[in-house]
Amino acid sequence: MTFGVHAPILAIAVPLLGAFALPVFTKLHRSLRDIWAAAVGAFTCAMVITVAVQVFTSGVQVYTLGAASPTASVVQGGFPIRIVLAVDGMSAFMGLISALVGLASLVYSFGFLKEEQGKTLAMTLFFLLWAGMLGMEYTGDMFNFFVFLEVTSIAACSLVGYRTWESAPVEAAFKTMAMYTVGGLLVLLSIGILYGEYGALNIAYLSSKVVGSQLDKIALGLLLGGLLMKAGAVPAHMWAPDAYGEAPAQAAIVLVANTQASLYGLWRVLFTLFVGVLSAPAVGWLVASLGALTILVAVLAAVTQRDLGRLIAYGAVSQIGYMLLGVGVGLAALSSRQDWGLVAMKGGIFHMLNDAATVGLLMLAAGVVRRATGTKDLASLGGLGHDLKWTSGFFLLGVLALAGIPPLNGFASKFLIYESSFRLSPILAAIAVLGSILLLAVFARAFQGAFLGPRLREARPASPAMLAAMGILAAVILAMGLAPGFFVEHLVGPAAEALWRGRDLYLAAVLGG
Amino acid sequence: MTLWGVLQVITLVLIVAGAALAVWLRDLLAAVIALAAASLLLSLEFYLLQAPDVAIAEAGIGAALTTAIYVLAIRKTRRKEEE
Amino acid sequence: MIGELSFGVAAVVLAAFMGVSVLRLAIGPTAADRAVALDTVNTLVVTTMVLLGAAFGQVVYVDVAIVYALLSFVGTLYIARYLEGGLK
Amino acid sequence: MKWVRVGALLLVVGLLFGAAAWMRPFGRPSLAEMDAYFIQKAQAEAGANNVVTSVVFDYRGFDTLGEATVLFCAVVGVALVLRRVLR
Amino acid sequence: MNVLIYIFLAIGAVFNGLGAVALLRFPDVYTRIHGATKCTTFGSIFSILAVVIYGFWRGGGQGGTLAVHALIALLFLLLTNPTGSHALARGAHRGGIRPFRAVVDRLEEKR
Amino acid sequence: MTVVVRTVARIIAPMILAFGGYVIMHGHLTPGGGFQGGAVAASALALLAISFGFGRWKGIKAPLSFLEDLGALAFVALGFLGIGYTFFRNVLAASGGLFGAPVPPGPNPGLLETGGTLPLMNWAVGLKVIAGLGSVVLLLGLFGGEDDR
Amino acid sequence: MIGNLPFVVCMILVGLGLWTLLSRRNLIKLAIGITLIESGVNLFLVALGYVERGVAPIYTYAPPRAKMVLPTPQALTLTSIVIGLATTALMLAFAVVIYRHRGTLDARKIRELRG
Amino acid sequence: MRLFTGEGHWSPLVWLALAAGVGFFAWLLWRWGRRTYKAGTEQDMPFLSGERAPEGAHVGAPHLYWGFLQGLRPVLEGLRAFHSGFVGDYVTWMVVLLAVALLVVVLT
Amino acid sequence: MLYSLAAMLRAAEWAVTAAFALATYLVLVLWTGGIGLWSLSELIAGAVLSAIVGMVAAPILWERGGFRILQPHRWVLFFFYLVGPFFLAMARANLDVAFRVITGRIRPGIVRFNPGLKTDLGKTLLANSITLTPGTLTVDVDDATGDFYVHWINVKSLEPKPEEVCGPFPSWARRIAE
Repeated sequence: MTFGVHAPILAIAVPLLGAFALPVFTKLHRSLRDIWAAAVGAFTCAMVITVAVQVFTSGVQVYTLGAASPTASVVQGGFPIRIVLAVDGMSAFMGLISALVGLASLVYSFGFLKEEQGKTLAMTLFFLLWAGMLGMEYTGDMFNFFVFLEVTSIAACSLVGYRTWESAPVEAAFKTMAMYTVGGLLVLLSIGILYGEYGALNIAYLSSKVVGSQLDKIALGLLLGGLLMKAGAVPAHMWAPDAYGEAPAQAAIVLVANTQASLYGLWRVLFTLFVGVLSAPAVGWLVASLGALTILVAVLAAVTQRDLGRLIAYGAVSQIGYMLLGVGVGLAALSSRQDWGLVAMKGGIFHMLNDAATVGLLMLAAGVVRRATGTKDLASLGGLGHDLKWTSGFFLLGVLALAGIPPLNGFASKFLIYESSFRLSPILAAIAVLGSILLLAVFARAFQGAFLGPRLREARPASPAMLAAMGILAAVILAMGLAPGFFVEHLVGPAAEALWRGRDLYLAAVLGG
Repeated sequence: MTLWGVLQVITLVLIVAGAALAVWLRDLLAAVIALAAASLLLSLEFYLLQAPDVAIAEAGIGAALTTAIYVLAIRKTRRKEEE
Repeated sequence: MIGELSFGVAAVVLAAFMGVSVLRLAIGPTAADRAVALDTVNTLVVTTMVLLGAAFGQVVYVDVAIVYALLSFVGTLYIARYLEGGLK
Repeated sequence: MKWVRVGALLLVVGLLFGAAAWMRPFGRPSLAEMDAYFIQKAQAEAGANNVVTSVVFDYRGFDTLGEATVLFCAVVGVALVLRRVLR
Repeated sequence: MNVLIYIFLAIGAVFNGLGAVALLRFPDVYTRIHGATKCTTFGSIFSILAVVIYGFWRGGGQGGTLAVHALIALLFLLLTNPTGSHALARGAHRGGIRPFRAVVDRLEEKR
Repeated sequence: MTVVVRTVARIIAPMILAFGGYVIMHGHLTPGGGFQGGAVAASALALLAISFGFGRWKGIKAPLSFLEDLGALAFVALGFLGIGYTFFRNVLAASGGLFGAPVPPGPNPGLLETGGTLPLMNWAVGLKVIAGLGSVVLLLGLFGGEDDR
Repeated sequence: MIGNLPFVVCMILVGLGLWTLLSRRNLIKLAIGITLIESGVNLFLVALGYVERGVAPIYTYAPPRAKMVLPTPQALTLTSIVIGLATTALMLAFAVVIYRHRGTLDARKIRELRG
Repeated sequence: MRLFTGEGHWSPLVWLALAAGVGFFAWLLWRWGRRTYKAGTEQDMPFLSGERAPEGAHVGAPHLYWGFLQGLRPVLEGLRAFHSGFVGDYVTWMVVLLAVALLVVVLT
Repeated sequence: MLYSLAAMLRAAEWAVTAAFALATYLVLVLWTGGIGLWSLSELIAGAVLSAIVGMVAAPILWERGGFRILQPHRWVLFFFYLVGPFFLAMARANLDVAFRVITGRIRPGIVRFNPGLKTDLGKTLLANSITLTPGTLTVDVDDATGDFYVHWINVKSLEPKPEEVCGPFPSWARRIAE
């Protein structure tokens, strides 16, 4: 037994252990808590990277929980009975995104949160959320996916309600909770239907059994509804701006990553579980047109916002549209296996990483603004660039990257999406370009309003931990912007291939031949 | 229709009745009482479906603790639903 | 087995009485009436569970009835405690 | 707006009823190999008479860990939301 | 023995039914509590006693366990039922529900 | 509440706790287990809280949260116990050790000392659920000042 | 024998819960609606595993050579019940805090976040 | 460094070079400016109107794109109404999304 | 001295609570075989469990005068009371309710009387007996004075004696619990 074999489970179990032990350490001493949190975070990141390296070098990793050996995923007769963690390229990629965002959030929260009791609880919840996201991404079992979905839901909503001394965050938390719970229950209902039909819960096994009856289609529809809601697709996106805008900054970026984890679940359902039976063009068109709608509606709503947090939140929602658009185009092209379909999927998946980094950077900068001035109202902000030099630089970088200004990473992924969605339908591409332009306008306005102009008020400078967190994300953005080819080839490419063509490999790895 | 079937049908109908009451009643405390009744009968239904484990869980959580939490929340807020 | 059928019949009869109590739950003018109906349903459910445990010939099922007998009390107490809020 | 609600709800619930009708008949599930395996082997493998418990804690123990996590989350969340903040 | 079980079951069913009917027929909360508590408790005693007799009659570990567990359930019912009714009545009175056509209400006078 | 309720609560609380312990302890033999037993025992806490007033239980919040952490940690640690094979491996079952007695096949009256790690996990989860649900009820009851009219 | 009635009842419960969410305005009523959906889903899961004339999958004092109902849905339902309780507790805590701030539970008045 | 898109490829280095060229041009423009300019004097008065800006005046975010927003007013008003902040509406739209998804999936 | 007395008292409380819990547990696990009716592992487990329950529950469950219930003759009395007068009264109560359900003839009211009971246990016993027997329902018990407020379905006098309302129960309660 080598150590690396256990890496997938350690990546999930260690944050859980960290979360459970955190209050105990806090009771012992406060500094012990920070050391413990840092150690757990570093170890988790190391595990995630180990998993990714293993997956990208040697193929799908399977880990069977509770069996005599990790690879003994099936019993005599060729069916799995235990929970299986199955990590393919896409899962590993999503794990990397979660690790990146989680690391930034953890570093940021050291300097950001002030109140001690709340800080301990929020860090605990952060670790639970992180573990939940990694669990969603690594698991190969439908019900386990649901359980981790609920873990992330509850932890995320609690974090949204962090600032209980104001009424808006709690309100946002309640709304988000209602939506998440209903979505989760729809997912559970569909899992029940699938179980009733095939008597199994393992994704690979179900995928090999599913026949595409009306019942399966209803199950797929329920899954689509629940997961699209959790991902924040228009018209069920309304919880997202509320939650992103009102959550404390370090939690909001994890919420974005959580959204992407549900998107991952959607991809897994569409491309692995149901790929053999669904009529791919129709569902692809559905997803792509929802993506286009999301882009348009979210950007237009962002234009009218007067609150910096909500403005960025709408920007984040519109980015979800690009991902849906990219992968939807890929799905529509799946049955004919056109090359541009793969390109579109690469664009959509690359955009996930870009979005996590850029929106994360913007949200962290907005958190600095809020902490510095005590408000996020754009009408009363102005001239913060005099005091917050580094923050304005980071914000500008984020704006440019998000809007797709050429040398930065946003352009790379959006370019892939434009070109390939043009092949499917020029209207989709036009909407995507229009959304991008509007987004630049929106964020230019936000930047001008908040950071430029005469100094209106004194601002408290950001603490080093916060700057370090933003620095991490900015470095990633710059790296991806300057070397997109490298990232697309070594990270995004395998992930997209795993969805595009990797179902058979996945099934073979889990079901053993 | 065996005895078991009759029992099952009665229980299911009563569950639906309790749930509908929980939805329609304006007085929140009454709605919670109806919800507790529905949960109670749901537990009986689990029992009839030969799932005693689940029945115990539903009894402990649905009947006692959920009711307690709801009642506490109503106490901390207000009892009547606004028109 | 001798008694089992009779236990089943008794259980069905009790279930019908449950229906009567749920009627009171529906029409009860005040919340207190509904709470009384809930209490009655509780007792009836406990009895039904014990009877069904005998009817199914499954010993371990009676544990559920014990749990119910203990815990319905807690729910009733909470409701009773906060009935005092009155009829605003 | 009201008709949007009613229409969408009716559609969804109608399809759900369809699902209920298309399910395998109640009382005759597919007797999947997984459950047959549990019923036959759980007593020997997990050493417990109660197959449900052996499923909950042994075969699907990870789900239970997740469930415990959910409960922990909820308690921490309630503590977070209801904490007294002087500010 | 069979006959005894049948009789007990019948008595139990009759009194439980009486409780349910009393719940419907009586005019106010307190009288309903009267009917519901007394009759259902009494009926449950007989119903459960039937099971207890059946269990002991069947004998062995299985029957004995059945009987003893049923007895424990009965004991808990006896402990909790009147207390719950008392608490409900008290809550109802404090909540401002007057007894129906009461000739005297000392508790109201006390306040 | 009145003296009647308080006295009955006093009598019945140890019984509920003992019964909850029974449900947890026999989780691998009879219906029940960590969650169910934990919920039962937690409702004993809820019973005491409602009958004696919430204010009396203010001091118990911190120990409860500590207990919950402990239960969760124990559960994860039991998962890590099997990491020689895989996570969550039931290493104790049929090993002849503490809980490793062989189980007679088919229907049987049940032996307490079987089950491998199952009883231990039951206890860990039970502890966690008692503490967790108890503290949820206490937190909700104590929020915004205890209104014990 | 009774057809797919349990499944139909599950769907009725889900529909009732959704209807509550759509039409009611009280926050606690919304929580009740979610609890109802949860009950429906739990019932659905348990009903999936029932085998005609089966007994519970517990070997303690089980009748000899009886069919047993499927254990997996019951295990899933246990998980689901606890998740439901956690959700309910959290939602009610939010509702209580909202009432603290705004003095109302009417969802139509709690619309600080819009636009 | 190159990113292949299926149609062709592009390289961020080209864009970097372009940005450098533009920057150089901007620097040139800046160099052609007046040498005598000093901040904080009369010279930083706006060129077109020639009036001194009132103290603390700031063209804030709400003032930007006024005409654009005015032109799109009906659409934006509709969007604001769409996001009504009422939980029931949120769930309604989610159910609508679910219905659409179910229809699309079931009918094809 | 005083301290050790208090410590002994606490130890006794713990022991009694633990024994109570142990008794409950042992009844639940009857017929597991081995030693007497129980197996060794069950006995050990029950002992550990009841020790823990005693530790948790003892400090909050005891009040003054609680130790009276340890005297065995009270248990015998209680048993006789349960199967004798109590059961009879209960049967009569049910017939009474049946009569009233059918005829609908009621004359309700809430009356007050003072049975003169001191201990909590006695009050509880009496209150529950009253609730389960003919035409009466305890609505409230005044903690300070020991007054009982009883909802009487057929009020015979406005200021009744305890015996009028509930027959011989107060004396039984006094005998059992005081």
